[in-house]
Amino acid sequence: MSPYFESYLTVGTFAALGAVLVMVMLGVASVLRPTNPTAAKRATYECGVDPVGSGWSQTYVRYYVFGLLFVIFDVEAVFIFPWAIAAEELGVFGLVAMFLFILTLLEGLAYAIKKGVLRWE
Amino acid sequence: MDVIVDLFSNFWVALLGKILLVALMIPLVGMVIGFAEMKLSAKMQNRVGPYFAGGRWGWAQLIADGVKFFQKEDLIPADADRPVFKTAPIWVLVGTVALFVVIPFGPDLIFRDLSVGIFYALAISSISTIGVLMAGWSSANKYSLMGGLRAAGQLIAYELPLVLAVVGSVILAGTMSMTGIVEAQIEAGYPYIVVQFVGFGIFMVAALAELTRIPFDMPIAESELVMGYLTEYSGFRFLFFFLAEFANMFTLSAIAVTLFLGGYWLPGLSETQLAYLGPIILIAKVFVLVFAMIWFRWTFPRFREDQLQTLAWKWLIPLALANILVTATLKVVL
Amino acid sequence: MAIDQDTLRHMSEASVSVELETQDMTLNIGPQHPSTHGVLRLVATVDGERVFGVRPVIGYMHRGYEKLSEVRTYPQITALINRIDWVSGYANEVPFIVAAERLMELEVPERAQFIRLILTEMARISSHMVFMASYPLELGAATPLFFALRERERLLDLLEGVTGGRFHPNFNRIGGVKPNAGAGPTQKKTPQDLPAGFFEETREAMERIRHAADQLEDLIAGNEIIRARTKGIGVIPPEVAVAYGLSGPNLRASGVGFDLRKTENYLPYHLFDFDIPTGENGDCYDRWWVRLQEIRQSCRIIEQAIDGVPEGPLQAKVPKVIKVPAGEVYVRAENPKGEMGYYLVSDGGQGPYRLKIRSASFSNISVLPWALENVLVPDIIAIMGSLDFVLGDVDR
Amino acid sequence: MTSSPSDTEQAEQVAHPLQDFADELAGAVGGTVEIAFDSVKVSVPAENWVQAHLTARDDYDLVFFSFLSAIDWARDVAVGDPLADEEVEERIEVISSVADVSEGKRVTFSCDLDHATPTIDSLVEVYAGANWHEREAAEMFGIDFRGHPDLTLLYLPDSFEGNPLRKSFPLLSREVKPWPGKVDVEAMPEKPSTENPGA
Repeated sequence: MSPYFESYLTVGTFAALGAVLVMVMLGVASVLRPTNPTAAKRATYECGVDPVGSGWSQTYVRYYVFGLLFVIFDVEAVFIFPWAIAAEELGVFGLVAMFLFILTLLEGLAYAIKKGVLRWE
Repeated sequence: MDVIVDLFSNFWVALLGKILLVALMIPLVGMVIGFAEMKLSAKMQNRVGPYFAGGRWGWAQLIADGVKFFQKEDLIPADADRPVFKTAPIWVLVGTVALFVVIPFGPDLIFRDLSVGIFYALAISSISTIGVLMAGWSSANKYSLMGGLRAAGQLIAYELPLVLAVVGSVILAGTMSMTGIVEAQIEAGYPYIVVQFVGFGIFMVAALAELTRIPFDMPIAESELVMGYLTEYSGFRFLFFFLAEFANMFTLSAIAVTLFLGGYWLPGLSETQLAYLGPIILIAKVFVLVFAMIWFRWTFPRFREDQLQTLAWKWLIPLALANILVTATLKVVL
Repeated sequence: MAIDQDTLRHMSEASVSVELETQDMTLNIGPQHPSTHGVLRLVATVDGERVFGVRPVIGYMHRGYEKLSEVRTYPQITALINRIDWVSGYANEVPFIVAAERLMELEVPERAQFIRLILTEMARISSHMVFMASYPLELGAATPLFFALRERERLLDLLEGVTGGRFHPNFNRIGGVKPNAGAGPTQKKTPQDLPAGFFEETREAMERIRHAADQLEDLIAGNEIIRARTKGIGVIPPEVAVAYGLSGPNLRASGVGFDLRKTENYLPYHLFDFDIPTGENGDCYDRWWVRLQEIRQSCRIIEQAIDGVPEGPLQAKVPKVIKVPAGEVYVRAENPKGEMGYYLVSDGGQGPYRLKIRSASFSNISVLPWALENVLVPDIIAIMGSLDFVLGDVDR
Repeated sequence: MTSSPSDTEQAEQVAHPLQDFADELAGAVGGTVEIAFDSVKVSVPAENWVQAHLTARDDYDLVFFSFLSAIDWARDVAVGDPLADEEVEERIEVISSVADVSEGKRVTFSCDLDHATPTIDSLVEVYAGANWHEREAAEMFGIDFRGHPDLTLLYLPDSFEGNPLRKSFPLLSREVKPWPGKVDVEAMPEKPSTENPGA
């Protein structure tokens, strides 16, 4: 087995462990815990009054703009890492290139802020 | 002895040992940190804190709590999206467990030294976000929905400073392997916090936000959203979110220690000494950071959602980018 | 493909209307909510984090005191009205008793008046300490709660020593205060008077309160997050404040330096020096700040009053069965939460013909629909908490 | 200090310090004035109600809205004592209290309304704070405030009928369970009434 595959396997097993842990514990708990759901218990909590409308109501996802911003920045962060490892070898050329790259990023951020993305109106 | 070593050189046996170790570690870490939180907050507030359970210092308080949660009814709201509601805690915990893979406890003591270790850690830590969002959405509860959306907004906003803050250390070390970064610090003779204090600061702030702890606990925000995305959870499912939070405090602190505080290394100790003392040193350092997190939790009020976003986008991200440029310039020029 | 124009038009319209149809979410905050101070319900219309409007629903604590008092005798009513604003129970009694005394044209002995004043100010400090404890909690900081409540406990001990009750003293009698009350849990009983060592302990307590006030100021006023959460949030300009009848610290935070202790003569406040702290902006921070300053001013008053307590009887001579002459009177007092007044209509019987209870919190939170327009969800809590109301005081 | 007998004696002999102010105000709003126990009460006719408050607010600086309520002067009572004085006529008296926020001047406006169908103009336009007080008075006394934006029940459940603070409204609990209070010296009813609207 190649070390490469072993790494994946380790990660995969660990991730699976998280799921198994939850299931095992819930399984044990299911033996111990009472199960007696009544309508009142299963009602959605809304501060003690009957819920107004259903919980599945529309809401203005104010955060989607941040979601978009995040995708852009995160993808670009991916580019920074390979350069970061080899920053010394790439020398001044790499440095200047990265300066330009990051300044472009910052400019985009400044634009977004100026456009009022962070204002909550 | 040799038989055991041989046995553990077998990948499958080793893997089994590793997951058993982690399966033991996570509840243990959760309990220790949970107990520390109870006792420390009590000290800060001139209270006694847990006292009776287990006799001395009430050490068994969290075990008692755990047993209590075992016996709690597992309620699922009638309107809820059942499969999503039920699996949300799994996703939260999966991210946490998988994070343990890359924490170096000693020179050779690491579950798996991935070559892209830090990258992996940052990527896997955002899986919890999905769990939180699932929990918030599937509850069919307005508070949960708002809490879940807040969590999503907050976690993505602070993922970036978190990712960008570590680039400085990567530049200095020239590797993304967690062990590699520690070794680079040993070689350099100083922990990277000396030059990466900005990065460390940003990382810790972002880590607090990722953990949704005060001052960034808006997704839960007890006084506003009752319990945020956790409102509808009861019993053991509820407990998993806390277990994940405490375990994540440990893992994120461990990453910070590895990247900025020299990991398992203490100046003046030889390689062999480190092999034995490494885990102790690492855990000691981790608990210093965990203490700081608990301290913050009981000292600060919480931000407002828009203030949190402003802090991330206007201050932390530009600062982190500037930190990268300065670090790289110094590294290349010097 | 054969799609006729009509269908096409319908389809396009349908898609447009689906896109434009946004629906505001109605969010119930309360009655069972961690930060509504009891059973207040706010029906908020929200869209994401933005709040368009809020409709407060009260009445969950309505106990019908105004109706009950029509069938109770005066001494019975004193026990009832303790429970209006239970955080400062003692202060509720005073204006009612004074109103009855006015109608009866009774001269209350000075010593009794001084004791009333000292206890009223203690009630004020303890009420403000509850605010100091709960407000940071609403903003997410848990620790100040314990610091503030600890000091309040000591004050309650003192109150208990004098009156026998921590929350509901029921200590006032028409014509004075309850004689033979004294003796706290451990103190030697001195007949007809304050418990032994009361003055010394109070003086000590005032020192502690001052220290606690400094500590709270360090903890809260110096905190950048608290300032960001409260400065400029929930600004209530003076003209709005008076139109809604906001009173007490809430009114003074809006910059109106008006204090009934200075203008009404229900207790001998004119004998003492104290300042009226006022805010500048009328925001949440000012409302917090004014209350902190009032704690200090109350300490000043209590210290002066202790030095000047005259000797003498505790009660005026009153008949065994109290009948109040026919007449109408309104006595208002500066309670910790604001103007508390009783409009007492007597027809000469043993109980009032009509008793209108003007409570501070009722008017104070009537400003909520105005103040909570177009804010963010977290601001609801910040603004609501800063008005410092008690549901018993709202609903009565 | 509470008012002493000598104070009130003086008030009867010498003009009260507030007398001039009270007379002027009463003249401006077209009402009659009465000063008792240092407080000014101005009775105005119902048609002057809003105008009187407007004048008080704008010309006399009485900007602070303290409260608004009512008194049920009734002979037909279910609880409490009926009117002892035969002279007093049955009516609903609306009272509102306004004050300034500088010297501590305070005026009670009063207006007598028909006992059966009390109706008066709303003060919401003059004092925003009157909103809730009027809702309270409306549900408790059955007063109709014309022009009020939202005259819904404030305290009571939506389905509640009756006006609890009317003297004719019985206290259910007192019929069910005796209370050793002032009025319970009378004989208790044989069995609880079933026609109680508050039930």
